Order: sequence, then structure tokens, then C-alpha cells
Amino acid sequence: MKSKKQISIQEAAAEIKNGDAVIVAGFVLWRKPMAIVYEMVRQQKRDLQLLGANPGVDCDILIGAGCVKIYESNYVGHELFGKIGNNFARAVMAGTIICEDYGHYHGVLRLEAAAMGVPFLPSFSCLGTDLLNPEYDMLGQAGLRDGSNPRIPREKFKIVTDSFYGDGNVVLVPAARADVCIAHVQQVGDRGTVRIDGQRFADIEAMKAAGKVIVMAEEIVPEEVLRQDPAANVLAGFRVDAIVECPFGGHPGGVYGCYDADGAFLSNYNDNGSRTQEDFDKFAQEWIYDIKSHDEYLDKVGASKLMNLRANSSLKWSTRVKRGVR
Amino acid sequence: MKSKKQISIQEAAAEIKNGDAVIVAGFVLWRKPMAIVYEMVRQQKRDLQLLGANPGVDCDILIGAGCVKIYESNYVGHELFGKIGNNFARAVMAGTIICEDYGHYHGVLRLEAAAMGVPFLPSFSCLGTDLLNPEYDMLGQAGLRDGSNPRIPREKFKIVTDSFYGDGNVVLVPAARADVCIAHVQQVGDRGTVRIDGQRFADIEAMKAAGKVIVMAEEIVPEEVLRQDPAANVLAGFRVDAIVECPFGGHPGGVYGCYDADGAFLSNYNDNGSRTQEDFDKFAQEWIYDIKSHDEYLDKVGASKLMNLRANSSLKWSTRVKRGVR
Amino acid sequence: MSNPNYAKPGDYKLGALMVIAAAREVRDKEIAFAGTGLPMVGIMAAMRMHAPNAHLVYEAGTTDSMPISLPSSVGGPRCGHKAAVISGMADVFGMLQSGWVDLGFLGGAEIDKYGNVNCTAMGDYKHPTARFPGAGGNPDINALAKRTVYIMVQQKRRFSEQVSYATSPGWRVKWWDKDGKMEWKSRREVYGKRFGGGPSAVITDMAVFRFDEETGIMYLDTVHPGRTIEDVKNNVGFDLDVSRCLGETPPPTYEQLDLLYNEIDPEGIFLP
Amino acid sequence: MSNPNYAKPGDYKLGALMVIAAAREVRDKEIAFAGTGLPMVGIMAAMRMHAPNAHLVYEAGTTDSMPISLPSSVGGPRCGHKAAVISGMADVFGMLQSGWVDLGFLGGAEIDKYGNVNCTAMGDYKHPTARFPGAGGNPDINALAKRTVYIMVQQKRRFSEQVSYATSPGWRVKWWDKDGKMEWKSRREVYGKRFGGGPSAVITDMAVFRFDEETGIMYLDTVHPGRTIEDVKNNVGFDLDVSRCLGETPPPTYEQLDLLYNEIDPEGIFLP
Repeated sequence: MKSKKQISIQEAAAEIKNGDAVIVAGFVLWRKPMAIVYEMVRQQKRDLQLLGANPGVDCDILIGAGCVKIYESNYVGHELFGKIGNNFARAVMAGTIICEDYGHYHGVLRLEAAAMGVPFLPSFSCLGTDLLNPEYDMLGQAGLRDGSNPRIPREKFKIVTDSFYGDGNVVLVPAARADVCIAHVQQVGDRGTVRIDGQRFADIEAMKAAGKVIVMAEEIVPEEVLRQDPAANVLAGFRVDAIVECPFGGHPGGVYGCYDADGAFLSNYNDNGSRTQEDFDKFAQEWIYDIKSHDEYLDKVGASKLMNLRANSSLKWSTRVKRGVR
Repeated sequence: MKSKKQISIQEAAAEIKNGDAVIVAGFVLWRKPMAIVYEMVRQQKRDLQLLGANPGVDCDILIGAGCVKIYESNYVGHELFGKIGNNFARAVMAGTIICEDYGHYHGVLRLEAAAMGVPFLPSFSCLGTDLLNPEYDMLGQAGLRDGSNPRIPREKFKIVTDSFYGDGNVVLVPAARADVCIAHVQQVGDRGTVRIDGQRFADIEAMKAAGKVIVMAEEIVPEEVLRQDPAANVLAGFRVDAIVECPFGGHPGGVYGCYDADGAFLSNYNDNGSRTQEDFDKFAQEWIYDIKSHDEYLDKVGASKLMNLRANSSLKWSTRVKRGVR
Repeated sequence: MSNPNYAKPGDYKLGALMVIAAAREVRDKEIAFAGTGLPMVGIMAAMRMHAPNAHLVYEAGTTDSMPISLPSSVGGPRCGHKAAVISGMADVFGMLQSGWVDLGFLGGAEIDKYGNVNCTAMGDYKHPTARFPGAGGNPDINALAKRTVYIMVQQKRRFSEQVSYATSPGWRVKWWDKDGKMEWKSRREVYGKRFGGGPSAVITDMAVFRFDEETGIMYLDTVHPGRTIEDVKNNVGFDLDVSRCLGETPPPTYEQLDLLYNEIDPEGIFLP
Repeated sequence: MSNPNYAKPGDYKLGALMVIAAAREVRDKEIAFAGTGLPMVGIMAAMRMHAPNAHLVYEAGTTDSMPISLPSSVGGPRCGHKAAVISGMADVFGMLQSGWVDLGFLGGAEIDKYGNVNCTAMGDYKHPTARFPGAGGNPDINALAKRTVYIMVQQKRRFSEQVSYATSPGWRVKWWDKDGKMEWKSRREVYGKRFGGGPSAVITDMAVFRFDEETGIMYLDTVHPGRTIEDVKNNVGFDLDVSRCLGETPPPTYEQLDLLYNEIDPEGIFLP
């Protein structure tokens, strides 16, 4: 009995249109819907506006593949496995994407504002930094803040003075209103109810911030099972447009309780797969374009590798993966 | 091995000073820290400023006992068991308390603003209602919005125009910054970590909105047990100042998974225990002043009554309590 | 619903008729926010009748639950049974504010011809002659849901030309300029882009009312069996448009009575 | 700590010295926010040394966890072990903004004499010569924690008179008036009531720096064993106050090295 909401990875990527404002949920290299990201590259998405609080390898790949026009976020790197997102850095330096920098909390608040249905939220963060430098409003400089695009607010931020408590300067940041959010979680119910184990990052806000929500999961489970502990669920199925089942769908990132991030893969991506556009093109050819399906991808990664990455069910992380030099 | 944070009901109430801005967490008649509320009456607290999103029987009793000077919230009643909080209604009509009315969501947002550390949050609710009637700013009318009291903002609300998306009128509501929050939950760890089962109401925000947090629980459990499922916990122990163990401490209200609200008690309170000040004084004499301890209170309620209220552990509510006429 | 097995007068109580009338307002697949009492029973009845895929939200923090025992409070444990999500108020009110809720089901103490509802106080707000519990979630749900259905008691003093205190916004609402001067504006103007709808029906113990799409003024839709248009007019404090009255409110069917009394409220909590 | 068993030169690596120097900045019972890498190791070391009751917060959403396996990322599963709370970013950043965090432990690519830190780009922001990952949580943690400790690489071009891009605020910061005109203001003035502290120490591979309480200007505190004050001055791009230098940074003890290599990072992730 296949769920009515269930679609394939290809169909999921096809739901994202050129020019869409897209949030890829997850955190840098955790719970990233990589199988859909790869497929977005295969389908050659163009002119995407990437919103969200926690980009990482997903974003670097999409930029390297030429899918992105506008980036509005706060970090692209791979933490321990690569300090800088190479494709991202190259694109910013070459001016081939419009890069609008925000702080991390402001990125979260932008999602939360959209999730709550309000146009902005206030904060005290980033005062006195170039993140609030009016000259560094890059969408403004590009003439895109004229109000004609409902995904681009008329201002990057606004500083007001608190009149309630005399708290002084307050930054208002605009909602990040996306067309689509793609997320990857451990379990989704067959009618779409979302369960997240471990850190929720800004995923709940991200899923609520988008007009269309596509949830990929390590497994699709009977709705009844999830409804036995509703407090552990984070989003009702009626808010989810489509679901995709994809074990190890977050590779090379990791998933709490399921598998660790594949550090060797990520380091290799950083060192040999993205330093130059040629490096990336080769990486993309080998790991994206030449691969026809997620099954084929898994076989290429290799079964023994996956077993090494697999989490110890009691501890929630892999005790078998080699991480350091000792 | 008694927890270092554990205090008695009497000590908990003594932490609340006359004139304090207090949030009583819980929802109308659910998870209300009633044992502490009763003790606040015994200790004859005066001039309290009651903040919070979900008052109910707690608030009506505190007002009846003369503890309250300022009320800023949205509802005092007992739902099915009494449409109107009689003491509250009498006090508003007599002008013996200052009543500042907000809508429910605005009450939640006021807590959330305080929890986030910002002076205000925006919303679209209540536009075009007397809740935003500038003449009905009762703290302003009383001359208390001069900025001299850090718990009273200079404005009840503020309406601004959204400049990001052209969303039009937006209401800003001020943070509800409290001195103390008292909450009642199912379990608290011996070092203060808070676990809530079932609906969380606005309790997480409420606990974060106060300078001092006192958590009463049906039981104090080993911290280690709660830390085996950290995603089910809602507040870290270092944010909790004191904990109190008190089984059936929410009576006559109910606690999800533990016991139902005592509808007969509440109806009797509404019909015979609060219609007039004399009624309430008699109720208070019998159920508060003449009672020396929570144990004595439980004995007076009666063991068989408590067993009827006790929740079926599988369903989370009582299958034994008589609720209707059939 | 052709040739329904309508219950005969005397075979049902007014409460049952009101609940079934309310249930008819629910459409399948809708997301509905309900308050404690008859609204709750109305939606649960609808879900067993024609709207099996409606989703119930309760303001204390439950989404899409499937109660098997009638809750006696929106904050109680029965509200959470087999929910998709149990969370808190910030979550469900945020869902409301971001436009997800189709239908709000509410009560009120007083209503005016534009559907402004008073849950707060009678007389002068600063020196009221009667004080009610207060707003609760009434203005939030009514302001932010696409449609609101009110269930109320029919009395002349409760159906006023103008409510003593507008707790919940109708189709024409109060608005204050920067100097605090009040004027009446259309709900659509005040809510701007955020306008999503408004009060849709009022169900009382005498009749069902609706609102004119152009003027936002309340009119009589149907009259309950045993009542006359004249009865209704006599219990409304403003000049009521009865020209569009469709006739009698259909009574509950015997099947529906069985549903209400034996399945939804067997304990007799809201339907004694 | 009297007569500590200091390791001899050659018996330890620079990374270990930096981590132990960082650990000394942590006080018992503090609530600390740490980024991935050496900051993480520093706090974990402090908790095994003199600060057993410190509380660790990671920005992806874990509070007061007790990792038994060194996390390789602030978002990873090891961060959540035996946490008091696993939640999300809104929760932990809200805790930060409401003043709960005593200490932030961060890195950066470039710093100026006032402690403004650049994690964003070198050269002209609009046409940068180098682009870094971006702000991450750096400005948030540094702006809203009571103290911040930076762990950085010592190079002349990374210790500048003025950073190319001020990602994270120091003791004197940029401020723009309504017309977009920039002026320098004190951090205290810009943050007003919300001022809670600022950059407290910078730990590099050569030295430890602190900031003058009055002027907010960086000065040399201690120099690592094997380095001279002159070495440090040659690797700082502004005129460095060395008048308050207390001498050598204490090296790690053998017990501390055992702790780092055998207990905290036995796999050799951050301390190869």
C-alpha cells in the first residue's frame, strides 16, 4: 500500500522550478536532503534563490553546478572537513551569484518570521557589524528590492528604537518566504506527519516558511505509529505536500541516530572535488551526472562504507567510523 | 539523597515577594501549580502583577484573596465548570484591580518576546478590536506607563506599517518580563531539568520569561533518567532556581497523564465558592486557611476521589471520573 | 442527503439541533480551530458525517487529533489522542496566523450587526455592568481564520446595534488614527493583504444568520422549527434583514441524534 | 595548581598548548557556547580540569550535554549525549539573546585591535580577494555572550589595524546613521542596555592577548614558550601594546596532555 503522498526523488526535484526561492533544511552537513539536491543538479535547475539558516555541502554543490542566482544566508563550509565552501567562495569572488550575508540567528529569525506569518522579527544581534552596513545590501545594489518580487523584501534589515522598555537599538530582519522547502528526517508518516530525532536545527521553522514542503525520510512509517507519541512529531501531515523514502539519502552528510557524516568523502570533495571549477565538474560527472539512481549511488559509495557510517542504535553515532589520525 | 534545589511549598511561595510580576504557568485548569497558589494566599501576598497567557482558577483565587493589583491577560474562567471567573469579574467591576486585556495570542507573544530577550514581537491579530483601543490602556490611565517600573512597558501596544513586504498594519506587543514564574509539570530532574508531557501550552515561554523559575512537579526523578531522552525535556536545570515535589499539586485542575481536572470541585467553587466575596471567604477558610499542609489538603479531598481522577496510564485521562449527566 | 430521516419535534433538544446546524458548516478537508463546548461537538459530529478528513486544532497545542473521548476542555488530555502533533500555543497560533486555518468555531456574549463580538464586558468598559472572562483566543481565531462560525444564545440585548466592547472583529471594525480618533473601517481595509475572510454564520437557539457579502451586515438565513421570523426579530436589537430567509433550519436526523448521544457525548457533558 | 607538572618543550604540540590556554579561560559553573574544533576541545578540557560544573551549549540545539565521544561538528549526534535538552537553534539562540551565556568560544580569519573579527571576506567586500564561509553564529555569540575568547592563527595580515569586513563586533564598532554615514562608536553605546561584555581574550599559535578595559584596545598578555615579544610584534599589523606582558604562557602539564590525547581526543580529530 503505497502512500498517496509518496513521490520519487526525480518527482521531488521536479517540484522545484527555475527561479524558485528554496530552503534546503538540515544543518551544514547533517540531515541534508542530498539525494534531492543531486537530482536538482541533474535536472539543471537555474536561477534559484537559496534561503535558510544552515547551508553547507548542499549549497556548495548547487552553486558549483550553476543552479543558484541568489544566496541569502550565513555560512557555506564543511566544518572539520573543509573550512570554506570552495564553489561558493569562487562564485562570490567572480560575482556570478548575488550573496546577501546575514548572521546565523538572523537567518533563523527570518525563517521563524515566515513560519509565524509575520513580515519581520526583532533581535539585538549583529549591531555594529558590516552585516548591517547599508552599502553591503547586495540585492539592493542589484536593484532587486523594488517590491516586484514577493520573495525579496524591500529592505535587507531595518534598525528601530525600542519604545516599550527603552532597550535602544533593535534590528528587524525580514521573513524568508520560500516557494519550496526540502528537508530530510529520520521518519515520516505515510500521510506526511514529520518526526525528527535529535537536534531540530531550524528545520521546523524552515518547513513552515515555505509554500510547498517536500520531506524526504530514511523511512516512511505507518502514521499510526507516529501518532502514539505526538509530542515527538514536529509537523502535521496536512502541511506536507509530498514525501520521499530514501535510506542514506543524506550522504555524504549524516543523520542523527542513523549514520555519521562521511568525513573522508567530504574532505575529498573539499580537497579534490571543488578547488577549481574543473575539479567540481569532474566530481559532478562522477558522482552526479553519471549516476542514474540513488541505488546506484549507494552501490558506488559501497556497502562496507555505509556499515561503517551506520550509527550505533544505543549511542546514536557510529562507533566504527575512523574520524581522526589515531 | 535530597536534591539541593528542592524546597518546600512554603519556601516556594516565600520566594514570591509583594509587588512581584508573577506568571502562573499552565492552561486555565491544567497543570496549574495550585499547591503554591494556595500557599501564596496563606502567606497573604499583596500587590502582585499577574502576567501570562493562560490564567484560570489560580488567578480567580488569588484575586479573591486580595493578592492582586494588576492583571494583564486574556481570560479568567473555568471552561465547562464555570464560564466566568467570579472573583475576577467582581474585582474588575469594583475597580479593585487594574485589568489590562490582551488577546490570547498576544499573551503568548508577550511571553515569547521576554523568552527571546527582545522588547516586543509583531502580529496581525486583534486589529480592529477594542483590545487595541488607545482609551482602554488601563495601566496608562492609571499613570503607570511612565517607565519607572521595569515590568510595565511604556505602551500597551504599538501599530506600525510593514516596510519589508507591504503587509500593512502590524501590531507590536511588549514583552511580559516577570520576576517569577511558577509552573507545574509531571517530572523534574533532581538538578532541575524540566519534562512536560502532553500539551506544553505557553509554559516553555513562560518559564523563560521570568527572572526566577520555580518548578513544582508530580515527582522529582533522577536527572540521569531525563537525560536519556533530552528531546522530550523543555528547560535545562541551570535555568531553574528551585523545585518542589507535590503529587496532585495541580488539584482542582488536572495534569496530562496523571489526573483529570476535578470538575465537581470546580463547579462547586464557581457556584458556591465565589459568587460573592462572602462565598469566597468561606471557601478560602475551608480549603486554604484552615489547612496546614498539602497532605492535609489531599486527605480532605479524599483518597477515593483522587483515585477516580487518576489517569489511565495508557489513555492519559481518567476513565473512572463522572463528567456529564449520564 | 435526499429524504433524510428528520427527527420529529419533541424527539430532540435544541442543543442537538444547534450542534448539527454547526456541523453542517464544516467542509471536508478543512482545518478547524474549535473552542470548548458545543463548537467542539459540532466539529466532531461533522467529522463523523460529511467531513471525515477535516483536521481539528485546539489552541492549547494539539493538531489533527482523533479524540475517542469527548474533551471537556481545549487544554485537556483527551484533545491529544492520536494527534499528528502535540506542541504548544505558539505553534498552533503561528499556524493560524500564517493562514492555515479554514474555520474557527467560537462563542460570544454579544454580537452586533457587522459580526463584532463581545466576550469582555457590558456597559462602559472602564466601569462595566457585567464582566465576562475576556478575549481568550476569540479575536485571534476570528481575525486569522478564513471563516468563523459563532454559536450563541439569542437575546435582544445580545444582538446589538453596537457591542459594548468589540473583542473580536466583524466586517466593519473600529480603527484609531495616530491621534487616537476612532473611525469605522471595513475589515478588508484594516487587514489589507492579510484579509482572509470573517464571520460566516451565527447559530443561536432560535435561528441561523449569515452576513451580506457586500455590506457585511447580518441577515436571517433559517429559523429553527417551532420559532417564527417574528420571534427572531423580537430577539434582535437591530433592524434585521429577514428578506432572504430560506425557511426552517433542518432538524437533526435520528441517525445524527444517535451519533451525538451515543457516540460523541455519551456521558452527557455538553448535551445533557 | 601550585608546582604544576609542566611539560617540557618538545613534549607537547602547539595545539595542545592553545587548547589548555583556552581551557583556562573557562570558569566553573559558566554557560559556554562553543564552535567546532579547538574551542570545543578547550571547553571539554576545562570541564575535566577546574570547571566541572560548566554547561556546554552548541548552536544546532543542544544544552548542557555530556559528550563521551568528541563531536566533530556542532550539529552532530555526539553533541546531544546526555543533554539536559535537545531542541533547535531558535531555542539556544534565544537563550543567548536573553543573556544566559557567559562565554563564547570562537574562531576567525582576521581581527583588528578593537577585537572586530572578520569571517566573511578579504579586500573589497563587493569584489573580495578571498571569501570565507561567512558569519555563522560568530556575530551572534560574540554580540550576546558576556565574554568571548577567540582562537586564531597569528599572521600579520590577520591582525589588522582595521578588518576588511567586521563580521563580529569588537569594543569599537561601525555604526551608520539614517543617511548611511558611518562612524565609529563604542560597543557599549551601540548595545545600550543590552551591553553585556565583549571580546575577552585572543589565543593564537604565538601568544595570548587581552583588551584594555577603558580603550578596548588589544594588548599582549603572555607569549608562548619558544616565541619572543618581537616575534609577536612582527606578526601583528598594528602597533601592539606589549607593556603589560606577563611573560610566558604556561605550557600544558603532563596530566593535561594525558587528558587531551587519551581522554578527550583519543582519535586525533582536532589534536593530531
